[in-house]
Amino acid sequence: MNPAPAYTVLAGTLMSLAGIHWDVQWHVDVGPDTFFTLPHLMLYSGSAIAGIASLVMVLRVTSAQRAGHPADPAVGGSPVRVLGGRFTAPLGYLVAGTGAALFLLYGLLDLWWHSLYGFDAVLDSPPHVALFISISLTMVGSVIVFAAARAQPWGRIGLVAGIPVLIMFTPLTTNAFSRLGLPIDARLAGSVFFAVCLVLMGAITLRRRRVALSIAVVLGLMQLFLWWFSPWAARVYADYVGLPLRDNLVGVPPLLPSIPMFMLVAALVIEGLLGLGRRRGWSARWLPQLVGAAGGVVVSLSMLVQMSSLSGGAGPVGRSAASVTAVVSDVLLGLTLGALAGFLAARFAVLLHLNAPAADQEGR
Amino acid sequence: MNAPSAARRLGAVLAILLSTLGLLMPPVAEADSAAVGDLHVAQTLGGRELTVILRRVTGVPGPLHVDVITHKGTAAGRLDLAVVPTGVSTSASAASVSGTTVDTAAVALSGRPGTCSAVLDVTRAGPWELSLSDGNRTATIPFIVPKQLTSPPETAVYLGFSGAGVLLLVTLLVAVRARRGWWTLVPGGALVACLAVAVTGALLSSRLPPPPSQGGQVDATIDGVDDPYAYSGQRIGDYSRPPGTLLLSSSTTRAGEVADVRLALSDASTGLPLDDVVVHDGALLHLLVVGPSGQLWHLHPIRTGAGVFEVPLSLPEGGHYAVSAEFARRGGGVQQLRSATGIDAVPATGRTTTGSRPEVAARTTAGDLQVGAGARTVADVQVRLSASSLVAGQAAVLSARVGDTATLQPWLGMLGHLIVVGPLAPEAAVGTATQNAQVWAHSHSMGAMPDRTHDTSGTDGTAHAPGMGPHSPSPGLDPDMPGMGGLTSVNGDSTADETVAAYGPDICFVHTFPAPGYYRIWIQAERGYTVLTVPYLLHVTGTVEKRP
Amino acid sequence: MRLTTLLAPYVMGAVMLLTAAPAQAEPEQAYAPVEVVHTEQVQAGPYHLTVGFSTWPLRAMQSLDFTFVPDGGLSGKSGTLAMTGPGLKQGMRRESPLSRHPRKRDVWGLDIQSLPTAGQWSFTFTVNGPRGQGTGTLGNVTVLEQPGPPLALSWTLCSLPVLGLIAFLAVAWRRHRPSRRLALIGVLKIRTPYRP
Amino acid sequence: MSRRFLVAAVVLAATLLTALSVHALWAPWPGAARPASDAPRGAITLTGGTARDMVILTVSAPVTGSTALDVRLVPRGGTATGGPAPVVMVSAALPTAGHAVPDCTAVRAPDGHYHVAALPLMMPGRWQVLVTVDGDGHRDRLVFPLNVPR
Repeated sequence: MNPAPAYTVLAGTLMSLAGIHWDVQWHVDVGPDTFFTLPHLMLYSGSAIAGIASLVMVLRVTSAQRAGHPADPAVGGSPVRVLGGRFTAPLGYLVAGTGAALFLLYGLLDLWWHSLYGFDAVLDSPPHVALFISISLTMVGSVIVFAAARAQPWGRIGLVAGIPVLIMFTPLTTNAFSRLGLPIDARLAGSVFFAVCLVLMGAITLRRRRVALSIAVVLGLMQLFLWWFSPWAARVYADYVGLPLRDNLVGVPPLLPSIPMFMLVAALVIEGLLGLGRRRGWSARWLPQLVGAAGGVVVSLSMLVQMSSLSGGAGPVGRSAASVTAVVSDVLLGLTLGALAGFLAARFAVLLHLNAPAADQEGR
Repeated sequence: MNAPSAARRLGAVLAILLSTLGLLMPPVAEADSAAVGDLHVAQTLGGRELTVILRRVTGVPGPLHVDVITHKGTAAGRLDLAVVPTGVSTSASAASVSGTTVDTAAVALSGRPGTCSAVLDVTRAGPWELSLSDGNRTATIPFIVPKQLTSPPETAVYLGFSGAGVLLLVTLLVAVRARRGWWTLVPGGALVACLAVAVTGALLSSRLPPPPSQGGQVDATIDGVDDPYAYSGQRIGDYSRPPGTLLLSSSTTRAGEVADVRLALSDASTGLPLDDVVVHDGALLHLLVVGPSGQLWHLHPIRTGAGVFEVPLSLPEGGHYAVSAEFARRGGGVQQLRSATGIDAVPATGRTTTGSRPEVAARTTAGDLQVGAGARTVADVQVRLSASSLVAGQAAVLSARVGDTATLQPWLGMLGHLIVVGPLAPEAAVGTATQNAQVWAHSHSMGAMPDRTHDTSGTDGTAHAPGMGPHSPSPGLDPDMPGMGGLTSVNGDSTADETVAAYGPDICFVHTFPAPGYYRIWIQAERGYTVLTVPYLLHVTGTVEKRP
Repeated sequence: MRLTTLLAPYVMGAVMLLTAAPAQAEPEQAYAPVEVVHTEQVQAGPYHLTVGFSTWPLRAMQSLDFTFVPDGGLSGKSGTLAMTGPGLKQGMRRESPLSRHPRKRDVWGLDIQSLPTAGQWSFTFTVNGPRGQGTGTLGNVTVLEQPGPPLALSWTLCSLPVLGLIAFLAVAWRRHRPSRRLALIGVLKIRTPYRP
Repeated sequence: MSRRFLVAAVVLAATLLTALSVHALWAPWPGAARPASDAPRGAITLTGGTARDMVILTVSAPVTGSTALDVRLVPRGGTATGGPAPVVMVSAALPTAGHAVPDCTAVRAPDGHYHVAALPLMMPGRWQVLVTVDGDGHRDRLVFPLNVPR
């Protein structure tokens, strides 16, 4: 089985991820925008690459099936019939391709939106949110593709790399909910929920030790890279275009503070509890919720430290974060959202398994 | 998967796609239509010289934002604004409120020069009138509330492409489901036809002439503004109308007293009231009056009735005053009408009353002028004029530097105005000489000459205001661009209004004097919310001998 | 063979995308200059400021360039800008230091910024400089209603992908009932180590 | 048979679409406005208004030649005030050509109607029908733009 298409999709999502961080940094540090900037190009070509790779796979599976070869669910998941059965698409590639197609469609809507309202860098405008969801769909598709190939080393490696991409991307989407005026911080809640859910889902799907830790390490590496890349790229591009940087810059990449930096700690807790539960034979009905709640509390509290150290600048606990109510509410938020995340993570893992059963590929 | 469920699914996909298209299309079409820009109208309302700006209306029903700009010396007070729809329609319901006041607003003038704003609600597209009242006088300004439109070719493009998209899916469905392959040709053919329609529309849309402008070229109606394509009528190339006739209410007045001058415009063909004046150069009507000792008034009488304009005028001294009016009729073309009579002011008996003289922005006394360009100081602002090639029949370049800083304000949409009368005897009473002068010209300046070869020397050109103007160097921009930025409208965007004190200080006029002799000229520019009027007397020599 | 012919247009499209887009991204004066079409005056203590707008009147959500020009230039001066508007909660103000406009470095400003809500906005300037501190407010700046389709329609249209994602998950959930199969496929059993 | 049928269907669909697009591209001829129910066939009814009255003008034959006109005044306040009935004058002008027609005093009829038997519109173009309402110390002048085709 050739890992190239799956990795092409992954590369596309990585490009989109780096592109969006670069773009947001550009808006904050430099400012003026047209539709045709390099960050936009990176963002769009990332989606185009993922979309084209997915399309190629759909067509290949279709033509293979026409030629009489049965589709292999390990290639991108169970084949799904589309358009009256004319095309047969592996589920993962279908989702990734749909995401990429939606991205291009909503890109047009975004262009129109900017022609009407101008190029204010509002992250949570309707077309932007639709674009982020579309990119997330492509990332979900790549996770499905790699999960289907979990019997192969490249599938496992891809899953461990693909899940952090999705985690890195969630703050962009959850940011849109902050305008609703919810009693809780939507970005914090989203970070806690998605980080725990996706890490746990990866661990349960692969059923190996140290998967959660590996995902957390990759997540940390991506953060380190973007922490360096996005300001650097914005500066270099500004130099290239001949535009000055703005005054009064904070110096923190704008999207990174919302992504858990201490995920490794949470992953250790998750890994430990999961191992304990497995050894003791705890019920699968509630172990994921327990693990999730524990992980959620750790992430939630670590976010408290992270936010205050980044924004306050002084000490690990600054500003109002020191208050007891903040800590209590964060613990409660971590518990509930973590438990929910654990509940869903186990079930998503089941779905990923069912998507490419093939005797669970254990023997291969 | 069995056939019915596949068909159902396809149907669902189709429905989603259709609804998406339906949702997408109208806004796209809306964004394509060019909006109409702001309307700037100068009004001499009683003693106040105001600029009324009707900002473009982007949707109906919607807000009409009105800015009233006051000048130095404008008295504080209150203005009452009202909007009245005036159009006719074949639909009784659309025209049911025509002639009645739909919304009112009050504007408090602070007495400090600047902007006062009001927002009025306009309920539908079509011809409207804005009335301004200061309690004694009421000015009416006709304007058009436009509608966002899609031209028929654009509609064909959108419909064609949407149809093609839908038929693509239908073709696919038929190709998959139909037992006989040739059935596919039916939707396939329709798909090709749709594409042909769309491509034809796309190719045509830029070529087809736009319909005549409602209110600009033809009389506007509600129906016409709603759908100018349907009501475009016969396509004729020429919409122009006959010249007008200018009647002054009285040709004599008493010096030192405020008298309302009433101008009646009538059609030179039919003699009917000329009531189709459109806003041109920032006013409905520009009234120029030249007094016995070289005073110039450049006023903007208010419209008080069909073809009737009024302005209060206080003539300071006895003698003859020459009068001309500039305006544009619907259908195109600017006309300049010179009153055949002018106004004769009889000297005031006994005392000279100056107490109740209205403040007038654009007035000056010339006194005795030296011949030629040079420096003058008007209202504490030094103006330096240099003139080159003052030869009849050759383009003369008049460069003026008004003050030292780039703080000129656009007045009537221009940076500078030049009024020229002549040839005349330099020592004659100016009013009478102007009345009989062959040339009465009016030209505009949009800034300095790009090459700056005609700059006045001996002044420090570095003293620009801190960065307000288009002159300030911006990274990556050409700093030598002449100061046109913001003065010309692109796609109906707003142009700079009088609050933007960022232009100049150099303004340049190019004018060809047709005959040799002495000319009186006045240069007008706005600075510090004051319109400066600077008189000069120039001597234009005869054509240079070709062979010495 | 057939696959190649099928793929050819897509590959060509991709190549075109990748070659055409950098050409458009060339920095050939893609950024419009700041053109002020309207100004208002503010007196902040001893300092006089001219506030310039690149569009007028203002409309909600429509972005524009603002310039804030103190008489006598920026040297030796600093300050903050606080904006209050109908959308912001009571007592909550968007306060930020006055920064130079990126495309007009000799004045303060905000580039391509929009005001989110319609209504009356005010801008409060606090300027520190050689003549001490001064505060002034430009009040009653009317922001008209947002142009374009109603926001609810835009959000509905743009939430279709997320609804699709949820629907996709719901269908998968209904079809496979993962809760019933947790134990069945032994999710929590650790697999024998792949490489011990 | 089937092939012929198919060809016919495709040709028909293409023709229909072409016709539709031609219709969309070439704007419908003006003057095709819906006539009011009580107006003669081919007549055009235009509604305008002043602060005092709603003025409804019906042009019987909006083509070149003489046409009868009907002006109806609907007072804004509901019923007319007790004073004498207003005097309605009708005239017309073709501004681009500089033509005018003689003033006609409209003959009063019940229910606020006023009639003009014949108003000569001698050439095609964008005419202005001028209606002057004199009454109660006020004089209102209303312009009804009217396109007169050949």
